[in-house]
Amino acid sequence: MIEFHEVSKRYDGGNEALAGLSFTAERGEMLFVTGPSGAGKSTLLKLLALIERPSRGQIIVNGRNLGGLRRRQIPHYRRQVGVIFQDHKLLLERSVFDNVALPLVIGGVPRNEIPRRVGAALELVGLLHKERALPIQLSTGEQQRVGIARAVISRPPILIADEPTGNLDPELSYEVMRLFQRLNQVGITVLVASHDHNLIRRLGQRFISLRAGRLVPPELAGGAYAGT
Amino acid sequence: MIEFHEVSKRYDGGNEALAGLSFTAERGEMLFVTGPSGAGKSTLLKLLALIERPSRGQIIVNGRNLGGLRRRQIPHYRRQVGVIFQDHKLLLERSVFDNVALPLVIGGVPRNEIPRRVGAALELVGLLHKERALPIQLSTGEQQRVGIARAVISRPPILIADEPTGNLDPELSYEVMRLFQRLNQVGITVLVASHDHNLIRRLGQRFISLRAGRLVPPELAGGAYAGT
Amino acid sequence: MPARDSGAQVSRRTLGQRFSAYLAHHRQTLFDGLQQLGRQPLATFMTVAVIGIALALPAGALVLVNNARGLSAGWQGTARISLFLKNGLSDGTVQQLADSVRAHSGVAAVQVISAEQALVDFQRRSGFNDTLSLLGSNPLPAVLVVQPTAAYTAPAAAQQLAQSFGALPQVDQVRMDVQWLKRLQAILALLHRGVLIVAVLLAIAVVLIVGNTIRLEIENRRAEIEVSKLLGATDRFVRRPFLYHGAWYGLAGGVLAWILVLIGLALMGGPVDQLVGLYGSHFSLSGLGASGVLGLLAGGIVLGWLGSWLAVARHLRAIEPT
Amino acid sequence: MPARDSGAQVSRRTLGQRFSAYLAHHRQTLFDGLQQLGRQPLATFMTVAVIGIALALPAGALVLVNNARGLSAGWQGTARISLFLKNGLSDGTVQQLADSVRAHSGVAAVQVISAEQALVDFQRRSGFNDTLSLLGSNPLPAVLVVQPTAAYTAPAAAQQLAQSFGALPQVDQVRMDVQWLKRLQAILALLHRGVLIVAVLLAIAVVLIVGNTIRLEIENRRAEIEVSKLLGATDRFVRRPFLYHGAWYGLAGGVLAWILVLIGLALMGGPVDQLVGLYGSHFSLSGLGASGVLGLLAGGIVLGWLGSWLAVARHLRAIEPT
Ligand SMILES: Nc1ncnc2c1ncn2[C@@H]1O[C@H](COP(=O)(O)OP(=O)(O)OP(=O)(O)O)[C@@H](O)[C@H]1O
Ligand SMILES: Nc1ncnc2c1ncn2[C@@H]1O[C@H](COP(=O)(O)OP(=O)(O)OP(=O)(O)O)[C@@H](O)[C@H]1O
Ligand SMILES: [Mg+2]
Ligand SMILES: [Mg+2]
Repeated sequence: MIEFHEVSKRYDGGNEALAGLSFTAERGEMLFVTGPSGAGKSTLLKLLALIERPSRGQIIVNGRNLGGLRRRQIPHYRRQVGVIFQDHKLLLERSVFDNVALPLVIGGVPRNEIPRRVGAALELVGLLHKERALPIQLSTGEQQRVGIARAVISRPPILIADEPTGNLDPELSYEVMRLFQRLNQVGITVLVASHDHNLIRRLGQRFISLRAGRLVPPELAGGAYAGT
Repeated sequence: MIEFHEVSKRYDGGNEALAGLSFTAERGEMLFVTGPSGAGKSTLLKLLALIERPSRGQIIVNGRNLGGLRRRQIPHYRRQVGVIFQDHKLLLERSVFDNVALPLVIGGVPRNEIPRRVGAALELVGLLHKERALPIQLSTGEQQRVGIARAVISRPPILIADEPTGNLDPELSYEVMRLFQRLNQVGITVLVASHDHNLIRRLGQRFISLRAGRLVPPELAGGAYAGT
Repeated sequence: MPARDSGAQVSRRTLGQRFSAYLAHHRQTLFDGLQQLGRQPLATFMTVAVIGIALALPAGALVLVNNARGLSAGWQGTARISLFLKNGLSDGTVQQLADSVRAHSGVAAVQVISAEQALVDFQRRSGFNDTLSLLGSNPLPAVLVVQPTAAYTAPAAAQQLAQSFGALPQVDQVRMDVQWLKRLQAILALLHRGVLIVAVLLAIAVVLIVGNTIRLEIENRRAEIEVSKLLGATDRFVRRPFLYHGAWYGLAGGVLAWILVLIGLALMGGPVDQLVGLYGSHFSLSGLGASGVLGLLAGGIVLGWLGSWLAVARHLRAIEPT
Repeated sequence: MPARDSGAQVSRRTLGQRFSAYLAHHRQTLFDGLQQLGRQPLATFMTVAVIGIALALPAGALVLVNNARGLSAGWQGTARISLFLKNGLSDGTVQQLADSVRAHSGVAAVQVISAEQALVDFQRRSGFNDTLSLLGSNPLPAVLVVQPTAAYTAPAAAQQLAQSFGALPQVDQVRMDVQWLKRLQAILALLHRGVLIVAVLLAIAVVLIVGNTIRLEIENRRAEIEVSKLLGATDRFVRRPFLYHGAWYGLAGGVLAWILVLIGLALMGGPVDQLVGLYGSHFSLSGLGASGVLGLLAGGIVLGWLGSWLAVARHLRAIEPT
């Protein structure tokens, strides 16, 4: 479903955030990406969401080379990928309801269908009672969960999440990860960047580990975790 | 140094974020605040930074009742409290250097002193090489560390940090906490909100635990952590 | 991802359903724009006021120029041609001549001043009562005062008309009062030039103001645009609310401009009446008229829409997260 | 926290050090403002252009009104008073009378038209050559053409002057050409009223435009204001950059307005020359003058500063995180 072939990303500033990265995530797989701060996890996800373009290498999603997409095709591609951003990216002047409904509005879903689906998505993250609140009236963890509801509401075939539990307590983090597992079980391909080694170990999912933009061999990565 | 007496905070929306909270942090103490998402941790710190006012109860900082501060006195009070925000609150159009220097500029520190002190603060968080970068050119963890450098640069007698390691990997988190411990050892009173029970346990610091705006007795809180 | 149950959701919808959702979004955006203006009444008023003022000035200037045209048409009376006839013509011959002059296509009216009447006038105006009564005969000739039609009021045309009458055998001398006409036309040319400069400046100003407002609004809503694009919104989807917003601004500015022009006309009424009174002509200021009002409102909407378009086009790409 | 080593840092600094840091911040803010304008040249130009246009129009109108005053002073020649003297006065008596009239404080100049000259004029103008030569004696009187000083040009004052001359024993009749003067003054009153309306509207517009721009800028820099306040910045510290910013906008707008007025004057030159030529007076358009330019620039700065102040005052509290 997702293939990275020797992908490098050098930012204008001169940083090589990714250096010749190759990996594959199968259709319907759930894959974690770990690594220290600045390792390139967010960069990897940004390339997938077409927020950035690779400097070198190729990214194939669902058999399609992202480098070959024309500008006009990008919106449609993006609707196929649900993204949970590390900084939430909620609209501060819109209610929780409106934020979660946005992908449906953009996708042209009939209006009468929207409330039911938004309700279901908020239910999933336990925030149905905050439907009318504005994002600033929420705690950071609640904001993060609204972001999760928004990413899953249009049931995209691919879900990518950048540190979705950074502001959640361990119990809630576990629940959110279980939610991702359930979505994964109905066939959605899930890619999650996370620092939470304990949690990843507990879930028993496959993970890849980055350091300074390169893949760390699993043996070494595993060793590093044992120490924390 | 910091005393909460029966402090309640009810937001306009109708949420009671804090409900009759009382606790004390001694001068020179380092205290953690834990609790699940939405428990009221950020609200507690916001009351201390005078970002919000309590609905009921009194907050005494360094022998001074915050309720008695007049509008004109607030800026001076704020300069005595270094705050690390959960959402960084960096200025996106200013370089890392300018962001970290801001408290010094506001405090009227002579210009020729500024570069040396900014350098020292960035060194502390390992980001001296990113001095010229803009915040968006940093990874989230790097942004969080810039926020830490900004909070400590003016050497305030009180330091409060809201989830300062939410986006950091375990190793870096530990280093940051060790930095707080060092600052604490030179006499700064430190208050940290965090979910990271493992880390808190490892550091062996005192902590209080919130749930729905109330203090959880230490025995119960300890039990809850054991399960994760 | 054709066969997958969850992903095909969006594209599986029928065309009809999608089109009605599209229309619903249009409708909602239209009224959202209005609501948004209402949410910050002071800020909205400030922007609308600036646009209104900028629209009112060229509209007002247009009204004034139109009125000045009407006024100068009312002043045609000044462009008289006086035909001094030869001495000693009988009253009948004079009347006959007057009729033939009146038949000329360039002539609107002819007034006959007989020799006797001329003498009385001259005595009254010069005060030479005694002197002239010493004269045995009336030394003054009869005069035909010719009023050219509108088409012959311009100095050149009037001159030509005068020449043709000067060639008549009964006519001794021709005099024409073109001085005042030249002055008036010079003043009007001056005003016209001034109004043109002002109108050009203000048309630029309107586009700039709307563009500027929308530009800053885009900056303000940068996050919204960015997030929408990240969630797969097309450029058109993102652009739509701004265009409606600009159009609303323009419409509101147009309405305000209309009101300002009405107030301005009311204030100008006094001095105009005074001026017109001096010329004894029948004239009252005319307003924008129905087509003018419609034009003003439509112009406001179009300029607002245009300003938004320019601002959005320039900034949509800049915000592009890619 | 008086005794603590780390916290007392800020307050322990000497007053002199703090003051020089304060001045340095002022200086830096001033040039930061300029730099910021330079960083977004197009956006800055749009705002400056709008302010410039809004300032140029009242400034240009002022120049025109001033020129109109000068022009109408040049047209004083039209406000002549003709004194028709009694018949049979000797040339010496006429000259004596002319001297005494000339001595009046309200009189700028006196032209003597002797009876002989009057006859020649009359013959030339009326074409009654033959008729008048039949008369044995000259029936026409000598005329004194009196040019009042500027102070006596107004219709009422000129009328009064005419009456006092009419009382002289040698004067038979007094005639005054006030019609044209009344017309001119009515036109000027009209223009004046129009210019006033425009000027008031545009002064409002300038404050609104600057206020609006700064308001939107504040919205844009909301995060910066909020963060600064959270880090202990005083209101004055936060306000300062906006005030400098507004002042820079105003100054730049003033400079642009100056240029626009110069261009406008150049464009108006042609029609004005034509108009002036018709009256045979010596007159050329005068510009803003040094004090006018200074006033325009200072006005721009003050209005820009004022607009910023209003916008900042209104919004600083709203952004207050408390
Ligand atoms: N400005 C606000 N207006 C209304 N309700 C608010 C506001 N800020 C917070 N709340 C509510 O108060 C409660 C406590 O919020 P707070 O931010 O203190 O939680 P927290 O412990 O920091 O959670 P997290 O770990 O998710 O950051 C939440 O239920 C939240 O929805
Ligand atoms: N827009 C940018 N311009 C320049 N450099 C960038 C940009 N974005 C990221 N970087 C740099 O690229 C490197 C990788 O960043 P990235 O955000 O991918 O890290 P990350 O693994 O997500 O870290 P974290 O866990 O802290 O979020 C960092 O060194 C960062 O400074
Ligand atoms: Mg990241
Ligand atoms: Mg919080």
